[in-house]
Amino acid sequence: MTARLIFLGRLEDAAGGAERDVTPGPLEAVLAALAPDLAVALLGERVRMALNGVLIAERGGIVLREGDELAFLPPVSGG
Amino acid sequence: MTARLIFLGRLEDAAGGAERDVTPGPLEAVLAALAPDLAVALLGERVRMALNGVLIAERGGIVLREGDELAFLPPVSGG
Amino acid sequence: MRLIDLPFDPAREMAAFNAAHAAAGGIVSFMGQVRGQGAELLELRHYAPLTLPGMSALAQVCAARWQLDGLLMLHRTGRLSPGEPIVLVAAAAAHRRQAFAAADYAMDHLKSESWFWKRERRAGQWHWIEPRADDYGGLARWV
Amino acid sequence: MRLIDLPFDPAREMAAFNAAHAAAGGIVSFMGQVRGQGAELLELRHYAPLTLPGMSALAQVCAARWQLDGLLMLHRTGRLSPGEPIVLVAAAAAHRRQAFAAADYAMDHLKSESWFWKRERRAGQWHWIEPRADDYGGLARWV
Repeated sequence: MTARLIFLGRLEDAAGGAERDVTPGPLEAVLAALAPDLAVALLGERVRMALNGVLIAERGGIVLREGDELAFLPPVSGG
Repeated sequence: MTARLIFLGRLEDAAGGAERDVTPGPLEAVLAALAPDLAVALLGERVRMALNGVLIAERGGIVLREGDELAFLPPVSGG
Repeated sequence: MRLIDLPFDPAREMAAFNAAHAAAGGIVSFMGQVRGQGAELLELRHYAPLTLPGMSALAQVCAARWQLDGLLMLHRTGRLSPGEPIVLVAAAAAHRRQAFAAADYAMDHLKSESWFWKRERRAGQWHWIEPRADDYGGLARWV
Repeated sequence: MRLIDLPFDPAREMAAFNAAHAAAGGIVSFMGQVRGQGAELLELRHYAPLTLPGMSALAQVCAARWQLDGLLMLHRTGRLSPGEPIVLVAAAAAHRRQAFAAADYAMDHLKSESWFWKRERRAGQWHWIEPRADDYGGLARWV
């Protein structure tokens, strides 16, 4: 039973890797299980999220289920 | 003893050729020797003139000398 | 509209695009390439589930906003050396103004709204590149 | 900056221009070609004592107005068939905005201030092409 977090751009450095498998559940619980510095970086104001490839407009109420992929997207630096 | 008139764009059709040798002298006299329709076309408001490759700012007082080349330039239609 | 992870030849791409649009009045292209400035390598990362749909959406906006005969968007991913092409955008249209505007718009939005992250290696160390203020400034022109 | 009286290959010209400016951040190009629209042939006439100095002056203005690594202006003269390239303008610069603006400006001024007259043959008859109102409209943007 796992869900997957994806870390883009500089968040990959903060997380020490491009992805991480986590136990499914409410996003708050998933983040609470991470290192505090990483959790703070992931919740940065300019970091957006995509759940299974779909951008999320609201951060509240996200619950990760088995097989879900949640990506954290810092500001892009373009072409 | 000749000077040369050069006709660009649609003025070539009006003149029946791309150039014509004329007797040197004041521009008024040179134009008066042409067909009236052609003289009117050459003096059109949007027609500019170049004397020996240099654009002329003022129309008054032009006197063609031997070997001079006077070009009549209608509005260009560009690239 | 393509993402490619190997070097490409902009002149060859343009030759194909030109040949496909011989009836268009004008074709505007932009080619961006890796500037040297001391970096040894540039790496372009992207998030596939967003990148291609994002570029498709941008192409659709361009097609709706201008009268185009064709639009090409080509973007490199992976690791690039100085001088290598990163991006090629080309717009073919009956009217020059439309082709210029579409290519300009596509580049402004590719630069600042597409899902690419860049890092560069200098003296053996990788550094992420933050977005520049003037990337956002470009967008304000189109509102 | 060249006038040529024989067909040219824009892709090959761009390959050479790109190769000469591998250190530039971006290269914008415009290629204009003969549209069909029923004409069999297009003829481009010019007045040599004015054409080349005029294009040189335009290139100097562009070089003074924008920070460019290079500027290419190539214009056909003579008789052209539909689909043949007429004009190629390319600007290389460190900054994309500069390259776009210089290429756009060069085209606006080539179109309306350079010494070219066009006529086209339709059904065996030659007709001179008058300048279009929007050629002048383009210039007003740069004042």
